[in-house]
This record gives sequence, C-alpha cells and structure tokens, in this order.
Amino acid sequence: MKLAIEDIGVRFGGLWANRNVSFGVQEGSISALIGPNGAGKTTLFNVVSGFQAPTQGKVSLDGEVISGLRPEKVALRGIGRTFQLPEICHDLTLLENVMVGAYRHIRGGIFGQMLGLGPAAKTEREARESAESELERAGLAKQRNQSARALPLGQVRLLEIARALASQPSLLLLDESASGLNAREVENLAHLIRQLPARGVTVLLIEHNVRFVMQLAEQIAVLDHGQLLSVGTPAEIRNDESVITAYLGRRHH
Amino acid sequence: MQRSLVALLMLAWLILPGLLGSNSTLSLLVFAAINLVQVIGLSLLFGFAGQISLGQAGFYGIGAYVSSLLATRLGVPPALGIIAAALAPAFLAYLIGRPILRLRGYYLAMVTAGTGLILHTVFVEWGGLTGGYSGVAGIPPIAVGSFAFDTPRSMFYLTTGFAILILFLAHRMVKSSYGRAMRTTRESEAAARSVGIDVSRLKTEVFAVSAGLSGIAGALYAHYIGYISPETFTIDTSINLLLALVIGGVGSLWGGAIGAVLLTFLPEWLHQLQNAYGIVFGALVIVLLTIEPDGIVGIVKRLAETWRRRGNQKLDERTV
Amino acid sequence: MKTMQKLRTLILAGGMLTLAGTAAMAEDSYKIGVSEPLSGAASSLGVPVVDSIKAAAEVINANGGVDGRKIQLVIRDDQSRPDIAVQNFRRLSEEGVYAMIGPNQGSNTLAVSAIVKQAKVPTCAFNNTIAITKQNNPYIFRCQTSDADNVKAALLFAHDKLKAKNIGVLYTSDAYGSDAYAALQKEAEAMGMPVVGAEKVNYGATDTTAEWTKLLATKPDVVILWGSGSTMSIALRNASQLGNTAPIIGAQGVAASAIIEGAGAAAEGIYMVTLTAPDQVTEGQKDLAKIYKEKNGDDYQLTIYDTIGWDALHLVAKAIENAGGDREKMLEGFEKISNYQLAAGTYTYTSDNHEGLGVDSVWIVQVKDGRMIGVQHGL
Amino acid sequence: MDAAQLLQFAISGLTVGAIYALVGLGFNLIFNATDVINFAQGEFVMLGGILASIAIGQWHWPMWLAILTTIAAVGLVGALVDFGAVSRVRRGSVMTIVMITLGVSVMIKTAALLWVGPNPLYFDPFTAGPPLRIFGAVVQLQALWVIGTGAVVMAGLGLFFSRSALGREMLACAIDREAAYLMGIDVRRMVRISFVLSAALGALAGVLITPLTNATYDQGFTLALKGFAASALGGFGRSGSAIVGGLALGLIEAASVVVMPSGWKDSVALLVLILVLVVKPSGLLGGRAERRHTQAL
Repeated sequence: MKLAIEDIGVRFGGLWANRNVSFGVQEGSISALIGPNGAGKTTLFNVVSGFQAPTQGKVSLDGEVISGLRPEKVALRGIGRTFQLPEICHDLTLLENVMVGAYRHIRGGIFGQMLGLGPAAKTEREARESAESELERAGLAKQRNQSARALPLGQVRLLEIARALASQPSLLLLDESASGLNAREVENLAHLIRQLPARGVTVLLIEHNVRFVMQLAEQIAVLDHGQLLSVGTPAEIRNDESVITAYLGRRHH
Repeated sequence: MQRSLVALLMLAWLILPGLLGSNSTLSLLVFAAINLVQVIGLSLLFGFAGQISLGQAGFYGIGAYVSSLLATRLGVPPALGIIAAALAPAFLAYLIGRPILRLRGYYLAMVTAGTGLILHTVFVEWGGLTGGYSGVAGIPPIAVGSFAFDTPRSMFYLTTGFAILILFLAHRMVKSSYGRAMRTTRESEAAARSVGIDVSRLKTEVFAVSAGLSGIAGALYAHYIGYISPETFTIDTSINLLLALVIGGVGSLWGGAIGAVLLTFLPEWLHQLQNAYGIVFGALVIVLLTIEPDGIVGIVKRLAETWRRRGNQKLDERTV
Repeated sequence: MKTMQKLRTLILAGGMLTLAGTAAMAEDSYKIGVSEPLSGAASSLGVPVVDSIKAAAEVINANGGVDGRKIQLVIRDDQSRPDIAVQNFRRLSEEGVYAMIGPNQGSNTLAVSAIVKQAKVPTCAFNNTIAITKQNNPYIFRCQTSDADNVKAALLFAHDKLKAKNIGVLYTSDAYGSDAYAALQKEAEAMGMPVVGAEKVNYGATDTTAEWTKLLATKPDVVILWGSGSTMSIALRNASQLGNTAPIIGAQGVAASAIIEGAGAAAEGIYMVTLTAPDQVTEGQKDLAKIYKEKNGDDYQLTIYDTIGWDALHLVAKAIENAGGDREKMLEGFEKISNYQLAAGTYTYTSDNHEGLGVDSVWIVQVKDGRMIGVQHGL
Repeated sequence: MDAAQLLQFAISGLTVGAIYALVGLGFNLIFNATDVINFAQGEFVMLGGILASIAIGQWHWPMWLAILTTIAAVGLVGALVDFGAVSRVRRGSVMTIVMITLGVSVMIKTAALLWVGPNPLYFDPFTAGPPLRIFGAVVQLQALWVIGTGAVVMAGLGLFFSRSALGREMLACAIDREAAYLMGIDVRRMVRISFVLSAALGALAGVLITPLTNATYDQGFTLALKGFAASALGGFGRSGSAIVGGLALGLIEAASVVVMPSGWKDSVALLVLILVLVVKPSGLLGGRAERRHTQAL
C-alpha cells in the first residue's frame, strides 16, 4: 500500500470539508479522485501534501505516518504535487523552474553552491540533466531558456508536472492538470501520465474530465460533500447508482 | 565579451584613485562602497527572497558598535572585529528571523522598522556600554600588520575591494540553485514548499546574511570615521536604503549597485539645495516607480528591449 | 517664519537641478566653510544660526569686508548626521576655506575633529558639550559657553538666590541632556545640594506627565530642566498641569522663543540660563538687534542662536585680520583674540584655552508675561 | 507609588493611546478600501497640526474656521497624492504603491521643513481652563476632546461603512477588488475617496493632538508607526480595532515608565506589537488580516 488515507476529517468552523475519508493507493497504480465542485477534493490533496493539517485521521506513505508534517517535510519523503491554480516562478526560465524541482537532491549548502565546490557542482549537474530530460518528456525542451512569463496555460501545467517529476517523487499528486487544455494537450498529458508507473511513480489525480479519468485510472474514488461516496474500478463506478445521482441529481419519480 | 568587461573594470578600479585624487571624492567613494555592501544585502533579502526590511540600520549599528567596542575596550584588532561585526547581527537576525518572517508585506515592514527602533534605543539607553548619545570615540583604523588603512585612498581600496567581493559572491549565490530557491520562494511559497524547500529556514538564512552584510558595512564605517553615535543608525537610514534599492531596481544586483551610488552621490551633487534635497529624492522615487516598478534597471532593460526589437525590424526591412 | 526666503529655496530646489559646483565667485574673497544641521533632529538650532551667519556676512561685506576683501560663505547641510558632517568638512577643507563654522551637535563635532586636525583648519564649534575642547585638538574653538559653565551658573543661582536645599533634574536623552546631567550631579554634590530625583525623557517625546509624576514625588526644592527641542515646551506645559510649584531653571535649549511661545502660560516665571537678555541689549548686540528688529518687527526677542552665528563670523573675520590674510597663520590669528565684545559675550582665546566665553558671560533670565527679562549677568 | 500616581499613569496612557487610535483610524480607512498601507499617513497628521497652528497662530483665524479649512486642505493633499502618484502606477505590485507613499512622505516632510522651518508649532486647546482633577490625578481637557472625537469618528465610520452606499462600495473593494470591479463599482474613484477621507481623518487627528504634542515637521513616521501598531494590535479591517489597540498601546507605554527608565517606553510598545503580530496576526479582536498576511499553515 503506497498511500493509506485513514478516516481523514477536516473542519473549518462548522463546516466539514472532509469527513471519515478512507481509501488506499497501490504502489505503481494510477488512481483518481472525482466529485462535484466543493466536494473537498483539493482539501484532501492539501492534507496528503501537508498544506492542510487534518482535524482527525491520519495519512501514511509506505506505512510511515506523514499527516501533521509540514509540506516541505512531506515533499522530502518523495511526494510531488501540482496546484489547481498553477504556481510557477515567472522570474525564472523554464529550465530553471524545473531545476528548482530537484532542489532536495542538491548538496553542499549555501556556500558550497555559491563557490561551486565538489558535491554542489556534481549534484547541480545531475539536477540540470534530470531537468533537461523532464522538459524533453513534457515537450517543452525547445523553450528551455525562455522566461516563464508569457507561457500559455497548457504549457504551464506541463511545466509544473515536469518540476514535480524533477524531484524524483515516488507519489505524484496532480490537481486538475487537464483543465484548460485543448484536446491535443490532453492527449499529450495522458501519454505522459501513462508512462509514470513504469518509472516507479504512483499517481493520484483530481480531474473533472470524466472520459480522461475513465481511460487512465485503475481506481477511482468519488467524493461528495466531503464524504467518500464509493471507491472502485472505472467499470464499477460507471454503474454505481449513488455516483450518478450525485453527479446528475435525483431523477424526479 | 564578459571577460574583457571585467578586466576593464578591474583596471579602472586600480587607476581611479590616481585620476580623482581629491580626498573628498575618494571619501565619497568609500561611503558609496559601504552603502553598496548594505544595499546588496537588502537586494538579496527583498529583491530575491521577497522579504522587506525597514530595520537594516539596526544591524548596521550592531556591526559598528561590536567592532568599535571590541577595538576600544578590549584591544581586539579591527580585522577580527569585522568578523565579529558580521556574526553578531547575523546571529541576532537568525534568532528573531523565524517568528517575524512568518509575516508578510507591511506587517513585516512595520515589525522590522520596530526592531530597528528597539536596537536604536539599546544604543542610546545602554549608556554604560555604548556611551549613549556621546557615542564611541577614538576607534582605531583597520590595520593589517603595520599598515593602517587610515586615509581615504587606502580605505577606498579596502572598501571597494570588499564591495566587489560581496557583489561577486552575491552574483554566484543568485545564480546557484539556492538563488533559484530564493526567487521561487519570493513568487510562490507554496511552489517552493511543494518541492521540499524549507521556506521558513531559507528566509531566516537570507535575513541573517543581509544582517551580516549590514554588520560588515557598520564596521567599515566605524573604523573609517573613527567615531560612532546613535544618530547614524536611525529609521531614516533604513528608509533611504530601501528607497535607494527601489530606485536602482529591486530585481537585480546591478539595481542595488546603482541605488547605492545614487544614495551616496545625490546629496553631494545637490548640496546647493541644502535642506531641500528631500524633495528631489522623494520626487525621484515617485516619478521612477510610476514609470517603471523595476527602477532604473527596469527602464534600461525596456530600452534595450525596444532598441533590439527596432534593430531586428530594420534587419527585416533590408532583407525583404 | 521667513516664508519668502523659504519659498525661494523651494523654487530653487524644484527648478534648478544644476549638478555643477558653486558659481565662480570672485577669486580674491575669503572663503569660509559652514556645515550646520538644516534638516533632521537638530535643525531647530542650525537654521537660525545659519541665518545669523548670513546676516553677519552681509554687514561685514557692506563695510568693505576684511582689509578690502569680501567674505564668501560656502554653506552645507549636515542633516544632523555625523557621516554627512564628516563628508562636508572634508569637501570644504579641500576648497581652501580659511576657517570652518559648525557643527551644532556634540557628536558631529567629535566625528569631524580628526579631519579638522589633519586639514589644519580652525573651526568654530557651537556645542556646549564639554568634551569637544578636551581632545588635544588645537584647531577646535568653542563659540558658545561650555555646559560646565552653564551648569555651574544654574546651580549657583538655585543655591544662592533660590536658597534650594536639594534639586530635581529632568533631562533629554540626547548628548546635550545626558552630558549636562553628568556634570550637574558632580557640581551639585560639591555644593552640598544633592540631586533627590532625576528623570530622563526621550528626545522628541510628546508626553512627559509620567516622568514629571515620578520626579515631583521626590519633592525637589528646584527643578533643573536640561534639553532642547519641542519636548521642552511639552514638559513645561505638563509640569504646570500637574500643579508643580517648584521653580524651574531651564538650559540654553529651553531659552528659544519657539519653546517659550509653545509653553504659553506654563512658561511664566521660569528661569533660564542663556547668553542674551532681550530686554537689555548689550553694546555688542546693538547692530544685530537692529537688523533682526527691522526684519521681524519690533517685539522680536533675540535668542542665543541669533547671536552665536553672528559672533562666529565676526570672530573668524577678526582672526583673518590678526593673521594678515595669511591662511597659514589663521590659528595664531584666532589665539590672539582677547576680550573681543560681541553679541553673546566677550571672547578671549589663548593657545591653551579655546573656551572663548566664561561663566561671566552667562545670563540668567526669567519669563514675565511671555517675555524673557534679564535677572543676573555673570556671577 | 500611591494610587494618585498610578491613576495619573493610566490617564496619561489613555491620552497618548487615544492619539495613536486616531492616527490608526486613518490607516484602517485606506487599508480597508485599497489594501495599501499609506506610509505618508503620519505626514497627513503632521500637516493637519502645522496648517492649523499657522492659521490660528499667524493668520489669527477663529479656531473653528482654521480647523475646517485645514481638514479640507489636507484632504486635497490626499487627492493630489492619489492623482499625482498612486493612480499613475500602471504596472507593479501593491508594494510599488507602498514604496511610492514612502517617497511621498519624504517629500511632504521636506516641504513642511522648508515652509514652516524646524521649530515646533502650537495652538491653545479647544476649551481653555485648568485640567480636571480626579482623586489627585490630572486629566487635560484636550485629552477628553481627543478621546471623545475618536469615539464619534469610530461610530461615524461604522455607520458610514454599513449604512451609506459609498461606504458599502468601499468595503466591497476591500474584500475583493475584482468582484467589486465586476459589479460596476468604480474602484479608481473608491481609492481616491479613501485617500481623501484618510488624509482628512489624519488632519483631524493632527489638529486634535497639537495642543498636547506640538506639531513639528518630522513627527510623521513615529506617529505613523504607532498608528499602525494601534490598528494592528486591535486587528486590521475592523474600524473599532484602532481605538482598542490605541488605548492598549498607550496603557502599555505608561505602565513601562512605572517599572523602567522612560527611554524604553517606545521600545516596550513596539515589542508588544511584534509579539502580538507574531503570535496572533489578526490582532486582539481578530480582524480580516488573518487570511491575507500569513502563510497557509
């Protein structure tokens, strides 16, 4: 069990954004989290990635409890993520943005890096190489030295994924990476994600594009009003009465 | 091209004192170099790591007092005093950095301004140690072996040497992955934390580095003038430092350098205006920022941009 | 306020952004450097002093300058900051000035003394701070009374005239206040009139009721108020509001018309140590008083800062005369000045006494319905 | 240290605190509508004090006429600051505007020095007569004016922001500028009005406190810092916060003089501000700042 979410609850004042959410993600699998707007999907992501402390319940990665850790500590344990509203540094070039992803592998401390001493120089070179290859895979290699300032949304999403992958995570959380992309970009994204398990990267993604999720995910969890409606394979979910009702509303008998 | 530019600059640096000659101009260059060391510290903190500070004068003061009291009271040679002058404010900044750097924007501006004022009160009220408003007199010049840097010319070499070294190290820092982590933290702490950057520790480290640089500047100032008193380490100094950086250009080290030179030479060029100088300085800030938030460097970049683009157009017209 | 003169500078600032040096003055005039606080904390002292130096220059040049050669002032603002003062003194000493006038703050004078000694330029400093003439620097002359004399005069007056058994002290936290307090403690002990209570007030504080409450609790016979700036008029007002009945003796810093006006009725009856008694214009003050009364109206009260600027330039002119216009002999020129009667008192300098004025030139004045009346001159 | 003295410390603390509260209200107003902290707010207060002193002292105008014209004139300066500088900013962040207000404060301070010179200015309290005596402690009449007007202004602001259309529009801008824009609120006009209003409020504060603290050209920044501290201590965004924060700050300063040399008074107040902001950024009453000014976690 790569990721175990056990009885997670998150309360803001009187409102329960997440309540008794429990499900697991297998090693090397692609799982998805779907549900109507405001179902608490991003809140759950924030709990897993440490940006939001849960009111109750725990999250463990490879058996080690990580809920309650600060986001940077969670990231150091190998969880990479992207954001619903992309967070990139417009001041840096595309290559530099992705190299920041590999920051946790850089050795040598401030002065080592400043003076380019042994370990710092070596790890910096490795970071540059892994960033180049991630850019290549995301199809952004040509614009590597462009500033990230005027990048269209589709490429910004790919850039965020490339950055997350540059930190060589064992688990990648994608928060609506497909939203705002045109058909061809969605196809590229799907292709990129399909290769990840082979590289030892387990994927958990949030998506509204149901067709995209159905063709990619092996396991789908459905959230509604903060609670887990059901978990299962794409086939099971497609025929699950409660999911249809949540999405399409009650039929008027 | 880069190599020859640097070589040219180094040559100019060596023969400059001979050309300018007069003590007061050299003395102005010493102050410019001292301001440069501080503005670079602030440029790293505010320009690159995105943390505003209106309290640098407090660290400037700690550096000055630590180095001069060590020299006058304990006979510690100034060369060692400067190291202590860098470490003391850096250590204090590291101590108070973590809690106060959780704040942002004006909260951070006001809290750092408050810290600066508290440090100023310490310089005044701890009379037994600091001499209060009577200050500390008879501070020995910096000396290496028997050679003492006690003339504007010798201090010109020492302080500009320091400034060039620090400008170089800052450039390396900004270009390193630590520098990229700083710039990512400035724009989006969430992004930085999502890739494992301990944002709170990074901000505190840069805060300590900037405080240490202000401390070094304070020591250089103390050993150059030979006398210090609390009047120099006030909120006005911190405000002028920040405005100088903003005028020069927040986003780049060259902006910091330009700002430091302007901060030092403007009062000299406009000395005829006597106390009307503040109006010109304030107006410069307003006019510049309304045209270009990135100050002089921003304007130069934009001009270069349009000039290069116009160059290309001419090219296209010719080929068609 | 001299609005016209200020507005002219403002227009000058806005329009003229010339970065060039001063316009080429006639080569044969004596250049005198002036570095005073025209902005910053001490500007309330520097601005009137520079005005009186300019008034003196006009008068001296009107009567043919010194041995026929005019005096040319080169004025710079030191923004009440030691580093700017150092820069001004370096620049001015390079422009071949015959003498320097300023600075006004003790800390600035201590900061520039090394440069003055190196450049061998005699300097007229306006501080009461005792230390400035104690640095074996032959080029610093005090053109004011030292606080040692002012404190002695105040205490003698409290002891002999006001029959005080003990005193209380309220002083500002700047060098001016803290230096005087140190001297005051020693002198009062020596006179057998102990200091029963002392409170330090922030320079620039806007409320002193808390400090007065603590001080008045010690029931002092007389209160010595030592400081300068806006806080002094607030202190006087707070004292009367708290119903203080003990007589108050204020320092020179308190004897400024802006402070007395600001304190209003609260200033009634307080004594002050100063250098001028506006109601008794001395021989040396005649023409200075005439100029200021013409410019500001008949009821204008001469203050110290109007006199010391005027005196400083006259002293420099006399020194040039004694040195026969030879820049190298300016030091002897100064040290040859003896009982030269001017506006603030009679000046005497010798090679080992650079104080200029003694306790005998100190005036004790008292405020009677808003005006300063001379009570005692000298001891 | 008997009861009368303790009471005296409390009263002088409340008086000083009311001054900080009044200045703080000015901060709150601009912050509410524009999300900008105006570093020149202290200068508006100083201008109010100086203009009123000149009008009363030198031009011998009747007090009420002088006060009203001063408030109007400084309001005009506020409009000028917005028109000449703040509204000119095309690109750049909120920080750019904050830097501009810092530039403005340097300019106004120097202009005031050139115009009225460095000496402190003063005019007599609104109501003459000896101060009140309560159990041996002294209350200056002007202090009552300061505290009274502060309460009236706070109530007025409360009504303004809740009852009047303009007030609600300004509040909408503060909460979410884009949403307000989309709903057809002229955000630019709101910003200008907030600068005029807070300049006028600053001038009122300046006029009220000058009979207590004099007016000098360089008193601006420390007043601004204390005014900010008052608003932050109370909790930004709520108009009542500046009063609570201001009085608390004044009492802390007075208390510190009881136990230690008064030189530390300002530092103790600033230390308290820093501790409160670090521990509870939304201030004592919990203002709107919580969301915007600290990290998610």
